[in-house]
Amino acid sequence: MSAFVSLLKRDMRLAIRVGGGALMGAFFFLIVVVMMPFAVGPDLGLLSRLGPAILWIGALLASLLALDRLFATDHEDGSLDLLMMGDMPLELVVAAKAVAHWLTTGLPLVLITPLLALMLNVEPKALGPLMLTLVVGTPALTFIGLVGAALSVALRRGGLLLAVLVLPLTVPVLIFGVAAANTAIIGPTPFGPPFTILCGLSLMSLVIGPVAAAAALRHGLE
Amino acid sequence: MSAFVSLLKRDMRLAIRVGGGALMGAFFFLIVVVMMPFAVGPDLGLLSRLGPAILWIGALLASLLALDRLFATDHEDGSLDLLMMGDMPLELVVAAKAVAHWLTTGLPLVLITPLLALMLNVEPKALGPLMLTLVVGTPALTFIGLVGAALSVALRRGGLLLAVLVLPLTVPVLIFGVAAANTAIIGPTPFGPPFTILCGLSLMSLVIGPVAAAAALRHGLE
Amino acid sequence: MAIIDLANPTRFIALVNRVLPWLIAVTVLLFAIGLARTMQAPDDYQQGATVKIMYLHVPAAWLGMMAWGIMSVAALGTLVWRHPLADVAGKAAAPIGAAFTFICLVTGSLWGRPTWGTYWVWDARLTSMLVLLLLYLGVMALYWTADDPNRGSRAAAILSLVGAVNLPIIKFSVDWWNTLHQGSSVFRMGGSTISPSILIPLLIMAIAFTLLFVTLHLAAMRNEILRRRVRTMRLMQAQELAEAHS
Amino acid sequence: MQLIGDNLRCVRGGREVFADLNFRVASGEAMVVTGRNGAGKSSLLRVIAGLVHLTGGQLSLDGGIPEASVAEQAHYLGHQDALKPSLSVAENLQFWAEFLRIEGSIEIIPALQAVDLQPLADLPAAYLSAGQRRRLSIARLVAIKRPIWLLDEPTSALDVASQGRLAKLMRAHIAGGGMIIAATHGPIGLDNPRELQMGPQ
Amino acid sequence: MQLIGDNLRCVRGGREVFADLNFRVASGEAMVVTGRNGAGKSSLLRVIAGLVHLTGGQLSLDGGIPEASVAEQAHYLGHQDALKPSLSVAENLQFWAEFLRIEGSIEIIPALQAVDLQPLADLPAAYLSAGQRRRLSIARLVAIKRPIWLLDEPTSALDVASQGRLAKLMRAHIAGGGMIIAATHGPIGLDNPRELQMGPQ
Ligand code: HEM
Ligand SMILES: Nc1ncnc2c1ncn2[C@@H]1O[C@H](COP(=O)(O)OP(=O)(O)OP(=O)(O)O)[C@@H](O)[C@H]1O
Ligand SMILES: Nc1ncnc2c1ncn2[C@@H]1O[C@H](COP(=O)(O)OP(=O)(O)OP(=O)(O)O)[C@@H](O)[C@H]1O
Ligand SMILES: [Mg+2]
Ligand SMILES: [Mg+2]
Repeated sequence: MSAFVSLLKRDMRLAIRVGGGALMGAFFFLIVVVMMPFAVGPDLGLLSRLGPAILWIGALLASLLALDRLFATDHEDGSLDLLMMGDMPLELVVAAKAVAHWLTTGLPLVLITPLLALMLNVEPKALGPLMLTLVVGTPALTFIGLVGAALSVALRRGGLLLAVLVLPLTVPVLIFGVAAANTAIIGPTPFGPPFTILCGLSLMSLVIGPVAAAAALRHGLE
Repeated sequence: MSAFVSLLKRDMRLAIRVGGGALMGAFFFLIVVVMMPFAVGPDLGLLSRLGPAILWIGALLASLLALDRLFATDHEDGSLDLLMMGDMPLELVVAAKAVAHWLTTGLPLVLITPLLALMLNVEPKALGPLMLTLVVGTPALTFIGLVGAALSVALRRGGLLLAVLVLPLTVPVLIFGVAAANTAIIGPTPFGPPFTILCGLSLMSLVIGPVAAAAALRHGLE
Repeated sequence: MAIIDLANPTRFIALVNRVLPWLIAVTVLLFAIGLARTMQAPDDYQQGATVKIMYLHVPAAWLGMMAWGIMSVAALGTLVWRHPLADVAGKAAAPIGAAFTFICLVTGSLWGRPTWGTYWVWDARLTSMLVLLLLYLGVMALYWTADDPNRGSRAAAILSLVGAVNLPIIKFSVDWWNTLHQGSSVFRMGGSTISPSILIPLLIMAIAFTLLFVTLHLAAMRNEILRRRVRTMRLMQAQELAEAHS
Repeated sequence: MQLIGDNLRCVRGGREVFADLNFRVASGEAMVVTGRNGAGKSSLLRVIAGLVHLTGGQLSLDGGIPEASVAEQAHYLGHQDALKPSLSVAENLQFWAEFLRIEGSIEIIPALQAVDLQPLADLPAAYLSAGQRRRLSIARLVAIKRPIWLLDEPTSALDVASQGRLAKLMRAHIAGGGMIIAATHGPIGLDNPRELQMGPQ
Repeated sequence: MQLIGDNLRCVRGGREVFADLNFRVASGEAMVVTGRNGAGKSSLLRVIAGLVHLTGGQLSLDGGIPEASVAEQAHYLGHQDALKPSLSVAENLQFWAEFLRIEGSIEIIPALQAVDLQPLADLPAAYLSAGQRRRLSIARLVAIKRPIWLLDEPTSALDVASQGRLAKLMRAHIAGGGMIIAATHGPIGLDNPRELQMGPQ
């Protein structure tokens, strides 16, 4: 387990030193949300209605943007070779990296949500459910993205390929995340059912993501 | 000039072999547009109203996602060293790479717009102006992103930093791009003024982008 | 001939070469019968002749989905047994499945214009079919961009399996969305609700489509095997050249 | 303990790199792999390290920890240094030591001393010269004990003094019952290693 | 033609790498730069190539094309190979030849032959071994004529035959009035080069 923790710590440290770390995720999110009114127009009613959608799309982007280098850097500098030679199962290695990624980009983004929700005129009573959906949903985005990151390393491919592979897979998470958040805002359907499904999706991706990513890396060995 | 052309050709070839090339840009765009209704909800009226915004945000993303590796790959494998040792001014080197990037991600995205506009229920008469704004605006996005790509190499930084640097700079382009497209859809203001400003912004970024990016790279020499 | 023999690519090609002409003949025959029956089938009292699109639309939808199932099974073969024929089966199925999905989308759009008044709505069923097409495109993109076919097939196999998990979610998740598209009426609890005069031609067309799929799939598999042989021969030639040279 | 390669075959990118390869290295022994560029030396080391798929033949380890794979009992020193530029020299080493350790303590300072990098311990790895990076990589072998060392051109970029230090480390490893397989184009300072000649000539 | 370094000083990452460095190389001459790891050999080559900022002193080229900078008249062979894995061997070389050429024709095939890579011309560079990559890099020097060669440990990863070929190429370059500055830790097959010893010892 100490190997898990030290990998987690290393990846978070790298994210902070190289990528500007946690703050950068929050910044990015802020910018995306601030830009939306420019694109959509400053109609407050419309914005508050689109609030959850905007926040969810921002979360999706933040998860994707940094993710494509998750394994690529380790592959290029030879670290991945050594990571595969440890006694920790590759599934755990991959999971540790995903957790570090979520902690440095997903979590800050959830924490800054109240501020952004305010800017988007989202009703205060909807804030709780909205944050809850993001807390539960963003790990799913990261862990699904994980598969794409591993595939693109295994194939030595980059660019938009990762996004093209991963985005369709995130559709259900997006549907239920936004749906659950919207029930709290627009009603009348209850919050429970879509949220339960979101939790289910998240749990599933927590399992399938690392397994599939590890398989992709292993099969990528030539 | 032949050096410019051969660099352009090389970068396009790499984009096609590594990133799946032009098709991938179009795919990505298609996916982004398809995903929006999941977030926003399937209300056709709303979607057609948001049409230009969605298309512009998609274009912004496609420009950003692949861009952060524009100089990083060349830096990491030592190519950048040699690119700086040619007799072609660095500004032109940088511009050649940007043009290649636009041709492989920006242009396909403009070409696929009619199909997507149809799906978003954008009125046919607005299609022309919308495409025009994208043709003029996407190069601006690429050339602004160029500066960020150069900075992130010069600073040896990655992750979301590039997006955080670049996104605020793209705000004016986004505003006038969407505004111009919207005049053709919602009216009543004329298309001319915002479009002229968009053209101005684009021209400015075509000049400032390469100069700033080359300066960033030169100062990045330690 | 035992299954084990079929697993040998050379035997497989021999078999395909023998079976293919017959398969084509039967497919053409079934299409002829199906189309004839379709022409005789009654027009809808509301939609008139446009309802005939259904005989293309529905089988295409079924096969578009079935092809992903085949890819998932092939993916298991690739990942678990590393079987070359499974690679080939998966790779060959992707573009065909995508094509059927695309046909479903196009015929649906064409049908939507007269019935719903628009080519496209963001309806549950339609959208999930579009996502399926995107997933197909993703898998195909993996095959295209991989320089080494083996590595490409393994990556695509993993994506097929993950996508297989995703597929039912997409299909069912959107059921509660407001829906314009009609629900299932052929395969459903408590029996079919369609009149036999429509159902029978539909089923014949479905079988014809399935045979078409099998025909195309076998042919594509054969071509893929041959293509890989050519590639291997080229590489070997280069290697021999290199060795002879030194 | 004995590492046995039996009839090994390796295919990379659709081309056969080597076939019918046999070798046997026991603890306390070193084997030097030679051959011209492209002969398959690096590929062989990566196959042993479990980083490249073995297409045919059998690779087995007699003795050693039975439930651990060969890769888990081996150190691999490849062409790439597996260093993160933004971490300091000590942090880089510390991480790999924590990650790769199976049991026993971690000895960062002595390991850095062994490659004469202790004065640079707090420098970011981005600032290291080629040879210093290589030495930091070598420090990994010292910091955590693993019986099998797989070294791919270990002397490249090292200055004369460092080559001497490496030779000393290798001799100590062998004397302690370790095993070394090294690919090289020149002498690397081992006494009477076994030799495995790959490829033609 | 003569390359003159006068009182050169270089600061990298806030630390002084070298100072008061003087040298002078004329056409038809080779200079070997030696010194222990971290002495500043690579830094010096990169300074000459215009890739690292010169903090103090003066670097000047007597003769040569007057309006071109030193960098534009020099080939730099660094630790990295500047190859794109997805381009073939020939495509990689072709690109650099087209990009770096100032005038004259491009000779891809003879250049590949000079490093014995012609049989692999159509292979993607991703499939090359370390030494083959290095040789492809060296082919660049042959394909386009530039008078100054800056070589950073040029023999690393090369097998014995390739080292011989490289030595022949270097001798031919010098005989043709070229100039070579090479950083190295061992002999690289030049006859009586000037020597520049950097750092202490
Ligand atoms: C682009 C638009 C459309 C798409 C993507 C689409 C998709 C599908 C799919 C996936 C199925 C198979 C459902 C299943 O078996 O589970 C299906 C069946 C069917 N579609 Fe569509 N459809 C479209 C437009 C239409 C239109 C406009 C109509 C007619 C009003 C229509 C009528 C039907 C009918 C009658 C079935 C058979 C349902 C059954 O009995 O199971 N579709 N379609
Ligand atoms: N990643 C790869 N993918 C496909 N083929 C490869 C790969 N790496 C090497 N090869 C091929 O495998 C063969 C052996 O390469 P390898 O790197 O093992 O050689 P080597 O003996 O280490 O050579 P060198 O002395 O140059 O380091 C070469 O013909 C090469 O083309
Ligand atoms: N990118 C860099 N940024 C900051 N400092 C650097 C950088 N690269 C090298 N240095 C420092 O400059 C000094 C000289 O490095 P250089 O690479 O020139 O040495 P070298 O003589 O080539 O050594 P080697 O024999 O190991 O290749 C070292 O002390 C190193 O720490
Ligand atoms: Mg090697
Ligand atoms: Mg050096």
